[in-house]
Amino acid sequence: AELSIVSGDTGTGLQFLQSELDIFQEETGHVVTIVPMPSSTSDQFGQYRLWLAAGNADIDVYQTDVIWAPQLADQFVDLKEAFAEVADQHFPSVIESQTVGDKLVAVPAFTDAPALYYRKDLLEKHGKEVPTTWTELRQTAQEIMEAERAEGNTEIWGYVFQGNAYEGLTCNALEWVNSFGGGQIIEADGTISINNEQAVAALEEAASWVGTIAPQGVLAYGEEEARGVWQLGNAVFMRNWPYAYALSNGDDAAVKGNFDVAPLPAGEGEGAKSSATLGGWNFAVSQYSQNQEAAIELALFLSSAESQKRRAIEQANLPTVQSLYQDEEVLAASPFMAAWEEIFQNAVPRPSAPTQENYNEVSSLFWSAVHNTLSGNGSAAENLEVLEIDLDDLLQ
Amino acid sequence: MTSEAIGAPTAAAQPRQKSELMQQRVRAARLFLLPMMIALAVVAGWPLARSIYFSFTDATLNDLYGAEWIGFGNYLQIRVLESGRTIYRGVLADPAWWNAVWNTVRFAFWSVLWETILGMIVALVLNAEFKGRGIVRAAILIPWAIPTIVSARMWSWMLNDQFGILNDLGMRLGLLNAPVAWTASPDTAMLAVLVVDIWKTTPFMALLILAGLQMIPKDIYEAAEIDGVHPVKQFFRITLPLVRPALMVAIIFRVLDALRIFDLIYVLTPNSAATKTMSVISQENLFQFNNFAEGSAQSTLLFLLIAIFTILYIWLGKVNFDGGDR
Amino acid sequence: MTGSFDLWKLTKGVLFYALVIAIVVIAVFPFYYAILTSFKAGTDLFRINYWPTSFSLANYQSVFSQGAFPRNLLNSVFVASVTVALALFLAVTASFALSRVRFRGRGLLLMTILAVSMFPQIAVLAGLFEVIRFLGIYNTPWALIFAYTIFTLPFTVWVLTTFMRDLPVEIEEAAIVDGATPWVIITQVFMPLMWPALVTTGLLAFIAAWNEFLFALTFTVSNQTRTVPVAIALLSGGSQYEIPWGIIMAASVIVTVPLVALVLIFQRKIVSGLTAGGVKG
Amino acid sequence: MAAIELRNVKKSFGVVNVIKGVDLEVKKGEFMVFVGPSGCGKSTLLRLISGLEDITSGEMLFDGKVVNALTPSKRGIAMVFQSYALYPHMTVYENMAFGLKLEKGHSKEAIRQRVEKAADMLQIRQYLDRLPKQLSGGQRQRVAIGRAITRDPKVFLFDEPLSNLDAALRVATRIEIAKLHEEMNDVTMIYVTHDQVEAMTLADRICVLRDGLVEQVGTPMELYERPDSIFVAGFIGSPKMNFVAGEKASAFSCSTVGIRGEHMDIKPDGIWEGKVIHTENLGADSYVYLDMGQEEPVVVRHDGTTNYQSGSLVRVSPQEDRIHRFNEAGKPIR
Amino acid sequence: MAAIELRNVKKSFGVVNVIKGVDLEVKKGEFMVFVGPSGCGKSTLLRLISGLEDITSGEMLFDGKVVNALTPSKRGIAMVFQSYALYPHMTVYENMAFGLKLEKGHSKEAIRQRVEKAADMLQIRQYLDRLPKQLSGGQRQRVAIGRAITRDPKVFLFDEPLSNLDAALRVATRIEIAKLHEEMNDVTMIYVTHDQVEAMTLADRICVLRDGLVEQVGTPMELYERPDSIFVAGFIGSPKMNFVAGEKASAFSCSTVGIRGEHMDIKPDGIWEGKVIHTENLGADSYVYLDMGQEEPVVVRHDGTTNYQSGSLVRVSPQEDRIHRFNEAGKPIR
Ligand SMILES: Nc1ncnc2c1ncn2[C@@H]1O[C@H](COP(=O)(O)OP(=O)(O)OP(=O)(O)O)[C@@H](O)[C@H]1O
Ligand SMILES: Nc1ncnc2c1ncn2[C@@H]1O[C@H](COP(=O)(O)OP(=O)(O)OP(=O)(O)O)[C@@H](O)[C@H]1O
Ligand SMILES: [Mg+2]
Ligand SMILES: [Mg+2]
Repeated sequence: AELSIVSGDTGTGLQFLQSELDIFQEETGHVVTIVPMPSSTSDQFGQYRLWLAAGNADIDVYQTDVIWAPQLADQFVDLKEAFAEVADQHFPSVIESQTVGDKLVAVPAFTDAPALYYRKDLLEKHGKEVPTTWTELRQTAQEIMEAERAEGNTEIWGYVFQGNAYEGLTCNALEWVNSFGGGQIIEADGTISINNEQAVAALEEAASWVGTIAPQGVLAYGEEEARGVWQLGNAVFMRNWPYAYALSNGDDAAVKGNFDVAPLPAGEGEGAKSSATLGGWNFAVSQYSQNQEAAIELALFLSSAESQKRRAIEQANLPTVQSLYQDEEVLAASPFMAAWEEIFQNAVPRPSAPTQENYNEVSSLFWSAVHNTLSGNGSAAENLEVLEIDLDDLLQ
Repeated sequence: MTSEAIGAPTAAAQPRQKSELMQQRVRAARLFLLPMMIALAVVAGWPLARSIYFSFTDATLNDLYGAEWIGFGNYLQIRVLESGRTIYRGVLADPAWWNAVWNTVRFAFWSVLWETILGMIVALVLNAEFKGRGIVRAAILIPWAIPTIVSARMWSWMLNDQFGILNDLGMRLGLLNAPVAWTASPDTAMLAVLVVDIWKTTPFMALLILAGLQMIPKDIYEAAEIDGVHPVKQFFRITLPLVRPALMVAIIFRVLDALRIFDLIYVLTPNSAATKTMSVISQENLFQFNNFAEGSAQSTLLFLLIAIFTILYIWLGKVNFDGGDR
Repeated sequence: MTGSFDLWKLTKGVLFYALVIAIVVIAVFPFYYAILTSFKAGTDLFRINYWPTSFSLANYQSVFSQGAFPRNLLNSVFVASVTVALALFLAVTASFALSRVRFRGRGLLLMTILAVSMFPQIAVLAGLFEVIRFLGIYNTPWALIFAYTIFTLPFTVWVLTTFMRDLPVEIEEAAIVDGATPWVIITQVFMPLMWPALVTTGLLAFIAAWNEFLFALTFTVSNQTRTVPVAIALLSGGSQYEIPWGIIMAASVIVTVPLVALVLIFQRKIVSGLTAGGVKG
Repeated sequence: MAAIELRNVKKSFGVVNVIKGVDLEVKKGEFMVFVGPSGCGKSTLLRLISGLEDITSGEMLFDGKVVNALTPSKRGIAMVFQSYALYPHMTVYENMAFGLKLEKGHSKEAIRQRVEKAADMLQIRQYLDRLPKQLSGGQRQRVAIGRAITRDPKVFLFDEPLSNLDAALRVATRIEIAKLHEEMNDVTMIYVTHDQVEAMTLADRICVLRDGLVEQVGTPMELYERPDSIFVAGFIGSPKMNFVAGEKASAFSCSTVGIRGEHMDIKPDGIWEGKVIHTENLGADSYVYLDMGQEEPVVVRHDGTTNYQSGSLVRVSPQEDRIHRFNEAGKPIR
Repeated sequence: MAAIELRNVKKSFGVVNVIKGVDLEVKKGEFMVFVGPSGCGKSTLLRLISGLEDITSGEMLFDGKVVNALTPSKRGIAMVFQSYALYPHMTVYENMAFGLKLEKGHSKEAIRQRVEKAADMLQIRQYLDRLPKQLSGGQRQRVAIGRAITRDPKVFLFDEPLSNLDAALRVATRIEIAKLHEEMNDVTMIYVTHDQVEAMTLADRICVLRDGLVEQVGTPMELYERPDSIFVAGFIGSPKMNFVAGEKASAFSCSTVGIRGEHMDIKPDGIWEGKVIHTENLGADSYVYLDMGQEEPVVVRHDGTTNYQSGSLVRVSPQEDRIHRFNEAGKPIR
């Protein structure tokens, strides 16, 4: 059969996908064409919704972000049965994130979780340890920044993260709240938990960074802006996804060889722990596909352990198959992955499953509240109180 | 001036015997208008009708065809809770919507105002005789020729606080003490959007004004010179009144565009409440959130707002509809 | 002939040229900066320069090696040209009727046409999508050509109507006496006289069609049918979050240069009096 | 049989009646001139004949056939507009050939021959490749005439063709048109003008229009010498006929005496006295403007130059046999 | 002392010399008319005087003071343009008051009085509230003149003010201007025209320009009767002077004989013979065009009406005392 798969993946990612499809074609005889999409996830999401709403039969398989599955659940085929055999090879949290009610909406391709990037050289120079709590991070960052500035390195900042009002901020803030033991905004059972003391403390901590250890402009930063500052050697710490690892080791990067990664710091108080928002991409099969069987076959192929292994080796994407973290070939190709296994232990999903179709709006309300807090527009407590009411209205 | 605008009967007494010539012309007119009307009806009429229809239903993108009619619920709903409290729901009761309305109006006003002023200055410069006018004219048009999604990205790059050249320039020239995160800070986000939009569309305005300027007879300026009219006065008392018709048409198309501004803001400051306009908020509801019907209602309201503005403008501005027919 | 008089003239001249230079610099600088950026690579991108420091064509190579950029360019040229041709054709004939023939409800018609351009683009997206699938032109250039009439047509009709209104009645009557039908009048008499209007609106429509993104993204689903703005959005770096600034700038330069050339070629025609000599001036 | 016949032709624009019932016959090969004050409907009548405007009621016949509904091109007419109305983007040749090309059935060669013949007739052959804007006003007007000629029309319509030209050109082109009429003597020509001289020199017959109605039709000399009304008398001839009313007229037992400037002599024993307001010397002759207590100054034409002091008193006499007498209704007493 | 004096004034546009050294004196209160063929520099010279154009070299004096660098408004001039140049968006009143309002120091009441006085003078009082487009051509031109008058100028400049008007209006407005000159007799007026009649009737002195140089300056009658060159002779008077060269001229021992149409008589024993080309009857007099083997037809003016058959032969004689004789250089032999 002829299939088409839509993918917002990027340059080398597309090449890799093509090579996988070639293998698939060899094995099954199905011909698959790729429909590339812009890398902007919100552009992709809008398009997919429209296409699915109109029952577009031109696309068989969609590549979806973790948070989309529940929102588009109605229009995707249930993969539970087909996936049943291999389900327990994967991280349960990942499978859980793609399950709506009883339906497995998408099967994982790879996963993603952020880490704390730090400057080995600077920590050594100033005799500091890798911080394990946010308070430590703030103090260490502050001290090193001041010392460096005194030495004439005026451009340097302590910490950069993703502070712009967008999905990235939801990820960051979820990590702060969760690491302070403040829950997951909306719990799996649907209760709205965000308005609590721990969450307030977490946001207050974060707000204290802006303008001190982080530039004011961090409020407009996405992943790339943060990486830009970091890669020029102008930040001591950075929160970012694994993709930055290879780039920061590029030949023209000022930080090449001088950095390492660690789990994000933990908060303080009851239930404090390190936590990392779960990212990653999946494959889902359109309900309107005219070749559902073949399409399911394709989705399963792309999430299979073999495919994930090749992906891990060639693309340095984090597999969802647990056993691959011990695989020698994988570790040989991407040694840093070892570090991520620990990070995964603390992975926390965004509340897309309990909120279903409303996730995007929930996320938008959340990041707005957080952004307001960071930019000094209302206190954390006030903003979270209002947020609770808004969420309540939305989800009632 | 709008003597036979909207629907006024034209020639009261039609000639008793319509000649072949008149018949031929009317036939041709019908024939000529038909393809355009069909094209517009299909390409715009149906989608418009659908959008307006959806705004009165509970449609969601997951279930477009199962939409049910709910009347004005998306616009305004009055609900009395069990506790006896009355609450208002719907777009018209949504502060985010009113914020968007305010942003849109503010944006349209300032951008069109500055585009008009700057466009006028540029047009006056281009209207003067000087060496190299052709090249300058082409250079002026460059901002207008660059795709919006590209220029928006270009500017977001230039406005960046760390590697943006504008902050660097500002600091070098001593205009700024510290880099400003133009698109991030709610205080400057609107300013940033305005600057980019003005930069981009001033050439459009300048071009249309220039066309108007070229229609003004030169000898009037000589008469003014003999009357001893100061150049500044010449501009306000002569140029401006005479270029007005061209200006009015240019402004109307610009305002229509500005009120619908979407892509620039979507790329430059996608989620900033300080710049979220009606188009952006309705796009969000239509495609990002699960509020297709509400988004449709917002689009419809935007359409209404623009229509009201246009009618007011044409009425107050006495824009001439009438043709120079025979 | 006093000294101060000359000085005043000189100051005025200097100020004028200063203004011209300021305008040109402001208009061109971002484009210049884009060109500059397109020659940079790697971390260089994050460094601020005012003058070219490094010169690398790598970005341009990537533009042409990723996806099907040349094909997308061709698509854009095709879509924009056909859109403009179609819009001008429909608009010229329609504006003849609107500006030259007296009939009932003309003002209302003009208003209706204007109203079409009052609805936000995103709001018609869903309905338009239905129509396009119904017509069976989904994922073809015709889908875009069809969709683009929604914003090109009202504008061209309005502008051409205003221009055609100003053409001398006598010339039309002379043609009638010569036995010309309305079609002949439009094509052989009016069109040649309306070059400035046709070029101005044609350029505007061309650029609008060339730059359009949202419809192009929605109504095409393969590299073979997409246009350049979508292609630019599809350009990507090595990994998900990486924005390939250098490549985007290179692509933008590639996309903009034809337009600048087009403007340069046509700018002379944009403003001029072609009716000179026909009727008493 | 008349080439063109109008039977009670009326025309209104909306509620305004512009042509109020015109009966007129124009003979084949005749040169008919329409004159009348501004706004009286001259252009409208011409446009009705051309078919550019619809007749509201009445009948229009060409060679005995009703043409009310025929398009201009089918009536076999050609028209020369006041403002030239050349196609600015076409060369002179193309301008002249356009109508023929549209007519079908003419070979390229045939068209060329006809254009060149017309061009020779008007001496514009050397300009055939130029654009209108490269020509002077007079040349443009000749091209417009040439364009009309090439169509080989049965009826030639002119609407003030010379009024945009300067004095010298006007004279030259006027003579051109007169010659044309002589050469194309089976073509009916209708010519609208404001200018007395054109009307007098070109017309076979003049039709004086007033307020949408025909006031008088006749040869120039008939109108000049035997006007049917005070209106026609005042309208034909330049300078305008002088009208003297009141006591002075009673002496001639009528209510108004009309006498042309060239039929008055300044002589010491003149019967009327007037105060010189102003004198104009044109070289060949001169005009003396006199205040004789009438509404308007009385103009006396004088051969050669004169030099009357403004304010001085002179005496004049009308030539008795040249006097026109009008009754109170403005009709002539003969 | 001359009101305006030009001393070796030159003007070039780029490399083109348009005014090639003009010396001219215009006396206070004089009415000076510039005539000359199209493109000879009449308008340019007027614009130099107005200050709208800069002088390339030479000196311009107003009342003895050099004004080379003065702006137009400071020279105390007013100008009436060929194209009216009214402000289309202002009413007649505003058009006329505009210059005064800007001058400061005039009260509203004073302005109103001056405008109304000028409006009365030109009989446009009832149009003061109209816009220019609601006026006919003649009325517009009178508004343009009125606007100039209200400025109370020392020097009045006119550039072909009547050339856009129709014949009747041209006559009426011409007389208006003549009266104006009489009323405002200390105001210097300079007037550019193509039209012989205007030049002859209005001018105190005429300045004939040719190709950027002054050909002759003098009163109309001087130029009419004693032209300094064949160029001036041909240029002044309407219809144009007839020139007869060759054998016929040798009989008068000169290379060209110039004789005006009004100075020739058709008589059986005329010394010259010619073939009638065309006759024009104007009522008061008529013109007979004769082919006498010269480059251009010879025009004979005849009182009253005539009726010579085209193609017939007639004999004419010039009036001996009215003959102008020119040598080969085009200079008169007296
Ligand atoms: N299209 C029209 N609509 C209404 N009224 C018109 C129209 N055309 C002409 N008229 C009126 O008809 C009358 C006669 O106009 P017409 O142009 O025939 O006059 P005319 O004798 O040619 O005058 P002129 O000598 O000034 O050219 C005028 O009062 C004019 O206002
Ligand atoms: N701004 C200018 N630049 C270049 N040449 C000019 C300019 N203005 C006038 N000329 C030239 O100067 C010459 C004289 O022009 P001017 O207008 O004074 O003639 P004119 O005597 O008024 O003619 P007309 O009777 O046709 O109005 C013409 O050959 C004209 O082409
Ligand atoms: Mg007329
Ligand atoms: Mg001139």
